[in-house]
Order: sequence, then structure tokens, then C-alpha cells
Amino acid sequence: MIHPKDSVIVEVVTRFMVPFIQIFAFYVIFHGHYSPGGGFQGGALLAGSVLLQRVVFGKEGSQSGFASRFGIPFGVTGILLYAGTGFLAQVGGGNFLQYDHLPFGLSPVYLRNVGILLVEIGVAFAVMGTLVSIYDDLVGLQTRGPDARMHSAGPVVGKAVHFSDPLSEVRSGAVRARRLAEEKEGRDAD
Amino acid sequence: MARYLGVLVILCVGAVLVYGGFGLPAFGDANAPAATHVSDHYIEHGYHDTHTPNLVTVMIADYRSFDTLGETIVVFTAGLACFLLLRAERRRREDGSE
Amino acid sequence: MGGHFLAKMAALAVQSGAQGAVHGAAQGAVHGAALQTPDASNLPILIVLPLIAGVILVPGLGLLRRRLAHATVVVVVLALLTASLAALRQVLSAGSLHYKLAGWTPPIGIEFVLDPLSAFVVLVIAVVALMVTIYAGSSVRRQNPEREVPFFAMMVLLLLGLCGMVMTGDLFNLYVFFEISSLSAYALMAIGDRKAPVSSFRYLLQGTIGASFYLLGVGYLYVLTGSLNMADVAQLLPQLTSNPALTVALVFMVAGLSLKAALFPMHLWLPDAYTYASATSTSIIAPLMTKVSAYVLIRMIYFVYGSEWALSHLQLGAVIAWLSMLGVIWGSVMAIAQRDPKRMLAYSSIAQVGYIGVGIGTGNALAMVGAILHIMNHAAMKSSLFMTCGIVEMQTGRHSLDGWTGLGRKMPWTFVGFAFAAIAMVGLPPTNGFFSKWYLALGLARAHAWVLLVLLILSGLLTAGYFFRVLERIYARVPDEEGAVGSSGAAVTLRDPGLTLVLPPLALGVGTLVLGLVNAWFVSAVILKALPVALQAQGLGW
Amino acid sequence: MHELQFFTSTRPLWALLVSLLAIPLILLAGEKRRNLREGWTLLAAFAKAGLVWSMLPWVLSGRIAQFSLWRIAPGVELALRVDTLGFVFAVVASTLWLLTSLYSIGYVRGAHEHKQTRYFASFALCLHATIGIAFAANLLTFVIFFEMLSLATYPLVIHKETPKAIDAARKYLAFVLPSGLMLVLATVLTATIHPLGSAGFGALDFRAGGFLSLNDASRRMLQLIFLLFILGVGVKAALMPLQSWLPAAMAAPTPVSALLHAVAVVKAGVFGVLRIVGFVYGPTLLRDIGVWHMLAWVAGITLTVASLLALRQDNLKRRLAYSTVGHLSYIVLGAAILTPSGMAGSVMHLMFHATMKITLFFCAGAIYVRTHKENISEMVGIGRQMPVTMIAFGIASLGLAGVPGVNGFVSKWTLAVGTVDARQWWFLGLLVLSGVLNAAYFFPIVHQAFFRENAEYSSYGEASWWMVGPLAVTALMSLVLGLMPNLGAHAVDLARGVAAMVWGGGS
Amino acid sequence: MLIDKWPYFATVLMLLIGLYGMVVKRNLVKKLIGMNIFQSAIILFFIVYAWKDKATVPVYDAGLGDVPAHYINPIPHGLMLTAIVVSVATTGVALALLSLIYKRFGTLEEDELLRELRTDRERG
Repeated sequence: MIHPKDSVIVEVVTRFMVPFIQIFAFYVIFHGHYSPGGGFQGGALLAGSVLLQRVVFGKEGSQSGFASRFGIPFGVTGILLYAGTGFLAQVGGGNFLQYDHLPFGLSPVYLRNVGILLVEIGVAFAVMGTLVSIYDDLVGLQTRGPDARMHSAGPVVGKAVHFSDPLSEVRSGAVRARRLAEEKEGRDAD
Repeated sequence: MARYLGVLVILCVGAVLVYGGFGLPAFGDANAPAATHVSDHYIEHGYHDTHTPNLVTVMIADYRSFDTLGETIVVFTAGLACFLLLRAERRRREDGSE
Repeated sequence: MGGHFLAKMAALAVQSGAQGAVHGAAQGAVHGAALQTPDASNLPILIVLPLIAGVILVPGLGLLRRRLAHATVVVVVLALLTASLAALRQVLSAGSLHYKLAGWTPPIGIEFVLDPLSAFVVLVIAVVALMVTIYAGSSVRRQNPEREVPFFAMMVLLLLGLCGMVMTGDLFNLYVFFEISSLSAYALMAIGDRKAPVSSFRYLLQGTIGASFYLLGVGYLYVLTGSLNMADVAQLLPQLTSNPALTVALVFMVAGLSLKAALFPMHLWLPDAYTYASATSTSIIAPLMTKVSAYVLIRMIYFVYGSEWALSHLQLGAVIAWLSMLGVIWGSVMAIAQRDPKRMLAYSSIAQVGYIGVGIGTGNALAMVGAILHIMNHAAMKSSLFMTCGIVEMQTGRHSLDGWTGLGRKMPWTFVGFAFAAIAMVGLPPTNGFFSKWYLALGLARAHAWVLLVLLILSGLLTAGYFFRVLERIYARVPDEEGAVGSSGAAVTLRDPGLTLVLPPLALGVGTLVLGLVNAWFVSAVILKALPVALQAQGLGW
Repeated sequence: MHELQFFTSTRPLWALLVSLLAIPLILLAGEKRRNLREGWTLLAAFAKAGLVWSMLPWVLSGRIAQFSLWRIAPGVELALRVDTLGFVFAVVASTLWLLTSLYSIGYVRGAHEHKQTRYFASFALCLHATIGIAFAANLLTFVIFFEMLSLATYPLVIHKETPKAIDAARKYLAFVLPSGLMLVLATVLTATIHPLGSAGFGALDFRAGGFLSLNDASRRMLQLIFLLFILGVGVKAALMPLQSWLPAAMAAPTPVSALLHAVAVVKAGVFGVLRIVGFVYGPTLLRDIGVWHMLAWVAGITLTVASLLALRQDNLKRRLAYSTVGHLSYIVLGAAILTPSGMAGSVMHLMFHATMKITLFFCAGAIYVRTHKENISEMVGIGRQMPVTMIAFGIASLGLAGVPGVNGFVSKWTLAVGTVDARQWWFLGLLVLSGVLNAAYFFPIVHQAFFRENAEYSSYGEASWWMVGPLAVTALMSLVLGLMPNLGAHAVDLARGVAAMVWGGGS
Repeated sequence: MLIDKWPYFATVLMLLIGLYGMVVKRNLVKKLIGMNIFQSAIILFFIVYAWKDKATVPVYDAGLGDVPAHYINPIPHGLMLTAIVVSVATTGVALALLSLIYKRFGTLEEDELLRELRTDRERG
């Protein structure tokens, strides 16, 4: 990843943009009723805002924005919101996800409206959390990439697999030594 | 050898698809079954059922909301999969167990 | 009395569902509501709710405290089991149930269909799941402790996917659950041996092709009929039988599904995947994944397209039957050549799925009874066998049959189940393996498919070829006394592991015998009802 | 014979289950408390024999006990029926099991066999399966127990776990499993061509005089199915050229050879032949489709060639094995020539050959335990030291050679009468010839045992009474039955009863 | 009569390209890319048949009323939204597997990996 303090401009612009991205994301979620958009798109945008920080400030540097350990819990919360809405409808005497039985005391039509909103928010939560956590996991592992000598695959691989610049690590001999050790350990660990 | 076999398979798939093309309705045909049977109902009742203009949203979040629950779970599955494969792997590196 | 019992069942299931869906403030109220209105018509969703709850709870609680993960899975699976038992009971007493999700009547909305067939398969899933869960409690803790929580979460997701596939009555919804189960299967398959990710990736590619082919078929059907509901499509199709696009849809669906079901010659992903995955993953995926795909194949051919058209068209039935039979022979021959127990079992899985395929392709009542019965039977045998493999790996760290020599004396209890299951695989009476072949053979004879009949009977020999070799090695050879090296690298003493590891394979192994003895009940009470109407009319002719 | 009547009784079930129930007890007792373990075995054996014998009056009075447990497959019950033929087989097996268990106790302890628990357990399982075969009321039940027997015998064959034993076991499987599959195939085809039961009979129920008929299927089909059936049971009946597993299986401990390879397993094979000839096809149908001489000639050739091969064996047990092969074919021949007295003769021989052959095996075992000699050439003069054993041996071999006074004569005579009835002079000739051959390969043993000196045996005496007792009893049986064939089990009446059932229709 | 279905054949072509990448290419990443093309092709196939001539996006407009002829078919769009998510998820898992493979074997060339795979599994 780009190391912190690499480029002031990128950093400032990011700090400036992230809130707007997030606001737009919320717009997309809530306006999904009236125009193309909805939970998944909005969630993706939210995730995007986080990932932008990840890229710019580095994984460690951007934990303050959205800590990696929140990824899965967000996903769980999203599904909980969704399934919870469905189950609430069931408690209200309807079928699973039958919004017009939601116990909110509105007319069926508006209950459906609300139900849609609720589940969209759930989707947004789940998508955001999950996408971020996927990125974190991939990058997290990549920070200890393979030894440079093992690049038997073509350049495509180099580009395709390395979400971060591999050389930045191969540079330091210490990293490389640790990596070799892990390679060995990795082999006899499984 | 194997790759020629692969190409052969692909060509067969293509042939089947083209053959199937003959049976499909014309592009943009407003009277094709796909455009009439269920979708009419969505378009006619979608707004009045939910007061939500975006019919796609209505469809995925109300009429077929269970699909969308499944979709959410799919995403979550992917997240957990990465967690299972990579993060746990890393955790093992750190506490050096096994 | 029945209703009352049912009420209790449903209430129980609701309860465990409720725990997940809303834990917190509303819970008390929910329980109240759930317990007051335990309604049989809710059963279809009650099969899936515990699993959805599990999807939320297992990671949720698991991330709080590791140990909770497994406990939660046990609760969830028990709920699933009770629900499916209640479901089967309900279906047999009061007929099929249709559950309108989101309250929209199909084809507008999605529906869950609980008919004898789905209830039966769900029950099979639940039982195997319970056994494997008990087993996994210790095995995961021993083999990869750091992965405990996500592993169990993944297991619940797999079960959710499978049950959804079985229950849903909507073509596209099925695809969604298909992908849930597939993704979790890919992940589970990647745990284990160092090479597991490679085989798992190949599985992912081929599995995606399979699923996408299925989706393509769905697309065709949708374009042709404008509906996604199976029943609706089924009654719209007859007007289109002359349409080439319909043929293409059938071909793609069958191809995609048989790829997931590892029917010959689309089994290529299977051997490596099963070999390198950890025994725990394999022992839940091997018995269920391929079987459920076969179940979907049955759904499509017999319930959506209608067997008389689908099987006669392009001679599809004959093609499926013959390819499957080739698969039986090829798989058995390959299995004989293996030195690695898991690989041997993997190839034998291909062979066993082949039997199901033969039944599907033959397509008369008796053959179908054999096929459906074999779904259950093979699930029981295979997961018992794989679990035993896992035990041996854990206790001795040996990955080759050579290492099994004389273990029968060292680990007597471990191998009882294995022996039973092996005999069932060979198909000796009175184990269940014999009876599924019995019905298949009767079906083939009824269809005058003499060559297939003879091949079917003789294939038992090939199976015997590799299983008796193993049994002989386990029981009749002198064990090599030199200190075995465990997976941890330390020398291990050869003895039976703890109860939680020994019991599940034992239970399933002995189960093969019991299932064999009571198979007639399953056939007459459940499977006959599960057959499509056309075949029911045809009857067994007894 | 009175006309037959059916009634339900659980006694066949208990006779079947008692040995099965003994297995867990035997396993629990284990190697530690061997006396308790053998205690269970004996108890089970006594109970079984008692239960079976207690059914004799029913059979004689033509009352047929039956009991159906539950539906094992649609249209087919898992059912037991004690008809005359089944009873004959059951009474032989259970009685001799009693003696054999006494004998095995002496043997395994004398020979210090390992894994005795597994040994006794599988032995009990074998008997369970054998009684099941005897009492099976329909084809599917028969098949189930038949396969169970094949499986239960495997641990006994491989018991010694020497490379030789392992090879023998493999050979055993290589013969028995395919034959089992043939039997299954034949059963499947039968179920297909004859799906519906008739008049109080289930789909596959055995029926005196046969339940298949020409309007079930084409003549060729029926012939094919019959061939498959014979392939299925013929391996256990050691018909040539399918006999070679039997001599190999002699690697097993002697009691196993004695009971299983002289009585239970091989007799299960010939019993199967009788069932199929008499109760599935029936004489009339067989005569119509005309496969019977095929079977008869196979049997005739087998009994001659086997006797010739027996002459060349020096290993005592192998010689006995070949003699067994020969005598099994007597029984098959008797059934194949399709005459009442032929059938009666084979039923009688089924019983009588058992007593004689088991005596011989017991003797071989006694000699082995005492002197560790297996080859005939080494047994010169042994009669001086083990007089009881060798006298018993003499009696039995006289019987097998068909000398009047021993029961072998009675059955052989009836068989001969059968061939005469059928005007089959060739087979009569073969019978006589093989009788002579029997004498030729048995008498030298006896002769050299008694009438030639040998110093090295001075040290030996009789084996333990656990072993000598049973073999004396069986020898005595053979003798008494030779003089009063109808004593005890009413062998003659039963045999004639079977023939009457098959020919007179009846049940 | 085929020409009026040209979009369909475009998707077919795309599908075949994707399949080619999956089946013939030897590099796992290329296979993965092929897989994405393949899935996108199927998604497009659905979308193609959502189109109606002289119709607009399926967002209710009081002016147009609820006349089906005025809106294109919403169903395939909804379905494909789900399908897209599914393919994203699949890609995610695939990438996780790939990085694991690359970390363990240092290569993503199928031939080399297969060679590794075929070596005996016995490890003591």
C-alpha cells in the first residue's frame, strides 16, 4: 500500500472527499425508493469510502475511520436487520417478510414502504461491512507476500495478485528473512 | 491436447446456444411472455402496493425479498470465507499455534 | 395427539428461530407469540429460520467467546432436526404445504414447498448435520483451533444453502441458495491440507460454470414462460415442447446440475477436492452437496419438465443412465487403484452418485425409489466413512492405507462403523446399500435395460474389491509397531479417540444396518409419496 | 403324510435369534473370562438345538409353523417357515453345532488359537445365518441370510491371519461374492417376471412344487434364470468347476472346516439347490424347460472327478475337502434327476453325510492338535495310539464308501433307486464308481493307521475328551442311523415327506 | 429472423469468450477473469430480454400511469442485481483462494500447481 505521508495532495483530497462519498451513499440508499439505487449500491459506496481511506492512509492508519474488526459484525448486523424485519412481520401474524404485518400501526401500503427501507438498510450494512472485511483480509495477508525469487508466474500475476506493491517489502532484508521463515513454517504447519 | 478438447467443448456450447436462439422471442418484443406474464403484475400493482415508484426496488425488496435476503447472506458468506481462509491463517501465524 | 405433538415441535423450532431473529428486548414477547400460535402452516419456513438465526448467532456469539460457536451450532442443528421431523410427520399426515414468503402468492412471490420429497431430503440433511456437528466439535478444535468460529459459521451457511435449495419452489431463489451452499463449500474445502486451496479453486471454477449453466437455463425458461415459479413453469411448458430453446434450457440445466452432482464425466473437480480438504469439511460436504444437487436434478427433470418429455427427448434418459453407469464403473476402478483412503472414498463417491444417476435416467417408479433411497443411504455411509478417515488422520497422522494396517485391534470402536458402512457400500444384505441396489435392479429389469442391470449387479464386485482390501488390512494384518508420527509431529499412541469423535461414525455405520432393515417403511410411507404423480400412478407393481 | 396346515408361532424366531443374542454376550465376556464365553456359546447351542428339535412333532404331523417379522421390501416379508426340508437342514446344523462347540473348546485351547472371542462370535453368527437359510420362507429372506452366511464365514476362514489364510480368504470372497451377486440377479429377475403372489403366498414365497410357471416368462428366460440360480448357490455347493475355494478354505481351524465346510456353508449351497429345484421351479417346469440334465451331468461329473482328485491328496483335510465336494454332488444329482426317491435320497444324504463327514474332520482335528500332523503319509500306525479316534474314522469312511450298516448306505441306496426310477443308468454307474473310489481313498488311511508299525507315535495318546467325546458321538450316530435310519429325527419319514410335498403339491 | 436478436448473439459471443478464458487459459487469474466475463455474459443475457421497444425505465411515473407497455420489464434487473452480487462474492472467495495459493506455492500457473498436486500426499 502507499505509505502514509507519501503524498499530501492525495491525503487532503481524500479527507475532503470521504464525507461526500458517504453522504451520497446514504442518498443512494434512502432514495432507492424513487430512483435507481438501494441497499447494495449504497453499501458498496460506503465500503468504497472506507477503502479509499485504507488505500490512502494505509491499513493501520485508517483504522480510526472504520476498524477492521467491525467488518464481520457489520455483516451480522445487516442480516439481523433484514431477517429481524422478516421475523417481526411473522410475529405480527403474517408470513416471513410480509411487511404489511409489521407491528408499527401504519396502513399496509406504508408498512411495505417502511419494510423495504428497513431491509435496504440491512443490505447496506451487510454489504459495507463485508466488502471492507474482504479487502482487509486480502490485503492483510498480502502484506507478507511471497519471496521475490518465487515469481515464476508472468507479469500478469504480479499485477493481478499484488494489491500492494511487492517491491516495497522485498526491499527490506528483514521482511524477506521473516517471510522465508513463514514459508517454511507454513509448509510444515498444514 | 486438453486445450483442444476444451475448445471443442466451447464450440459445442456455442452451437447449442445458437440453436437455442432460434426459439427465443425477438429483441424488445413487448408481447413476449417474459414481458407479460408476471412483470405486468409488478408494473400494474407495484406502486399501489407500496407507494414506491422504483419498481425494481419494489420487486427485489418486497415481492422477491427472500431472494435479496439470500443475496445478503451470499455476500456475508464471501466475507466469512475470506475471514476463514486468510484472517484465521494470519492469526495462526501470530499466536504461532500448531 | 398428532396435532399436539406437532404444536410442541413447531413451538420448539420457533423458539430457536426466535433466539436468532430478535435476541434482546422483544424476545419474551416473541416467545409468547410464537408459543401461542405454533401453526403447522409455518413449518416450511421453520426449517430455514433456525439456520438463518444460526448465521447471525454463530459469528455473533462466536466473536464474543469462541466456545459458544459450537454450542450454538448444536442448538441450531437440533432445532433443524425437530423442525424437519415435524415437517415429515405433517407432510405424511396432512399432505404438502406451500408457504408464501412475503405473503405474495406465486408466481408473484416466492414460495417454499414442503412435499414428501423435500421433507425427506431435509431430514437426511438434518441427521447427517447433527452427527457431523457432534464430531466437528472435537475435530475442528484439534485440527485447526484458530478457525473454530468461522468454520462453524460456514457450516451453518452450508446447511442453510442446502435446506433452501431443497425447500424453495422458485427457480431463481434456488440459484441463490445454490450459491450460498457452493461458496461455503469452496471455503470449507480450502481448509485442510496444504494443497487444499488449489483443488478448492478448481472446484470453484467448475462449480461456478455449473451454477451459471443452471442460471442460463433458468434464463431461458424465464424468457419462454415469463415465470420463475416451478409449478407455474411446469404447467406453462407443455405448450412449448416443440421450441428448440426449451431443449437448450433443459440441456444447460442438466449439464450444470450434473456438474455439481459430479455425475460422470463432469466429476473432475471431485477427487482432489475431497482428498485435500480436512476430513471434517469432507464428511459434511461429501454426503450432502452432491446428493442435494442430484435432488435438484430430480426436481427439474421430474417436476418441472415432466419426465416423459424430458427423458425421451434427445434420449436424455438413456444418456444420463449410461453415463452414470460408466461413472459407477470408472469410479470404482479408480478407487481400487488408490492408496490414499480419502481419495479412494472420493472416487467411490463418484461411483455412488452414479447409482443415483442411473435411477434418475431410467425413470420408472422402482428405479426412482432406488435413487431417492440411495440419496439417504449413501449420505449415511459416506459421512461415516469420511469421519473414520478423519479420526485415523487425527490419531495417527497417517494419510495412506498402508498406515491403516492392523488398526482394527488398536482402535476397535473407531472401525465398527467403518466396517458396517463398508459392507453397506459393497451392498450386502441386510444393509441399506443392498436395498437401494435392489430397487434400482428391479427398475432396470422392469425397463428391460438388461446390460445396465448386469453392470449394476457386477459393479458391487468392484466395490468389494477395494473395501474388503481395506477391511482385511484393518483387521487381519499385524500392525506395524514402530511409533507413528502424528500430524503435530510428535509420536502418538494408537487408540480410540474420545466419545464425541467415535460416536457419530459408529451411529451412522450401524444406522446403515437399521436403515436396511426398515427400508420398506421409508419406501412405502415416504418415498412412494415423494414420487411425481406420473410415477406414483405407475406404482411398484407389487 | 397328513395334509399340511399353517399356523403362526414365534418358536422359529427364537430358534433363529438365540445364537444372534449370544454374540454380544460372547463379546462382552471376552478373552479374559473365557469360561463364561464358552458357557454362553454352549448355552446358545443347547437352546438352539432344543428349540429346533421341539418342532419335530409339528413337522411330522404336517403342521407348518411360520412367522413373518416385517415387510423387508414392498410385497416381500422377512418371513420364517418351518417346512420339512427346512427343518431337516436346521436340525442337522443345530445338532452338530452343539457337538462342534464342545469340540472347538477342546480344539482352540489345545491348539492355542488367538482371537478366540472373534472366533466364537463369528461362529454363532454363522449358525444364525444357517438357521435363517433353513427357515427362510421366501427367496429374498433366503438371499439375505445366504449373503450373511458368506460374510460371517470370512473371519473364520481368515482366522489364522497367516499369508496362506489371507490368500484363502481372498479366494473365498472371489468365489462367494460373485455367486452371491448371481443369486441376487436371479432373484431380481424372478421378482420381475413373477411380481405378484398368489393364493395366500407372497411374491417370492417358496412353494412346494415351485411357484414359477411357463406363462411367467419365455422358456429361454426361465432357463437363464435357472442357470443364474445354480451359479449362485453352486459355488457354496462346490459344483465343478466352482469348487476350488473349498480345499483352499481348509486353511481355517478344523472345527470351522468341520461344521462350516462339511455341514453349514456347503450344505447351505445344496440346500439352495433343493429349494430352487423343488420349491421355486418344481419338477414339472424343470422337465418342461429341460435344464435338468445339464445340472445332473455337472453333478455326476463333479462327484467322479472330485473322488479322483481326492485320491491324489496327501493332506488329510484337503482329501476330506474333495470327498465333500463329491458327496455334495450326490445330493445335487439326487435333486436333479427329478424323481421322488431321488429327492428323498438327497435329503437323507444331506443329513447322513453331515454326521459322517463331521466325524472325519473331528478326527483330523484331533490328530492335528495331538501330533501336529496334517499329511496322511505321516499318519502311519497312529491307530495304535489313538484307537477311539481312528475307529470313529473307520466307521465314517465305511459309511461314505456306502458299506451297509452305516447310514451312508441308506441314503446312497435311495439315490440309486432314484436313478433307476428315472432310467438314468449312466448316473447309476457313476454312483457305484464313486462309491468304489471313496473306498479307494479312505481305506488306505485306516489300514495304515492300524496295521502298520510306527515308533514315533509311542509318545502320543488320545486327544482331550472335549474332542474325542464329540467325534465318538457322531460316529456312533452314523452307526445307529445306519441300522435304524428312522430313529430320532425320523430321517426317512422326513425325506419322504419332502418328496411327497414337492411331487404331491400340498403346500 | 436472427438479425432481430443480435443482442442475444452478442451475449453468446461474450459467454464463449469467458468460457474460453476459463477452460483454455493456464493462469489461474486469467481463469478468474474469464469467469467474470462468463458471468457478466449471462447477466447481460437476462438484461437483453428485459428490454421492450418504446418503453422507459421501470420507475413509476404518474404521467405514464401503470401501463405495462410503458415500462421495461423490472424482473430481470432485480434478478441480475442479485446475480451481480453473487458473482462479486464468488470473485471475492476466488481471490482469497488465489492469494492463499500464491502464498503457499509462489505461483499461479496451473501446470506447476498440478505438478505439485500430483506429488504424493504422504507426509509421515
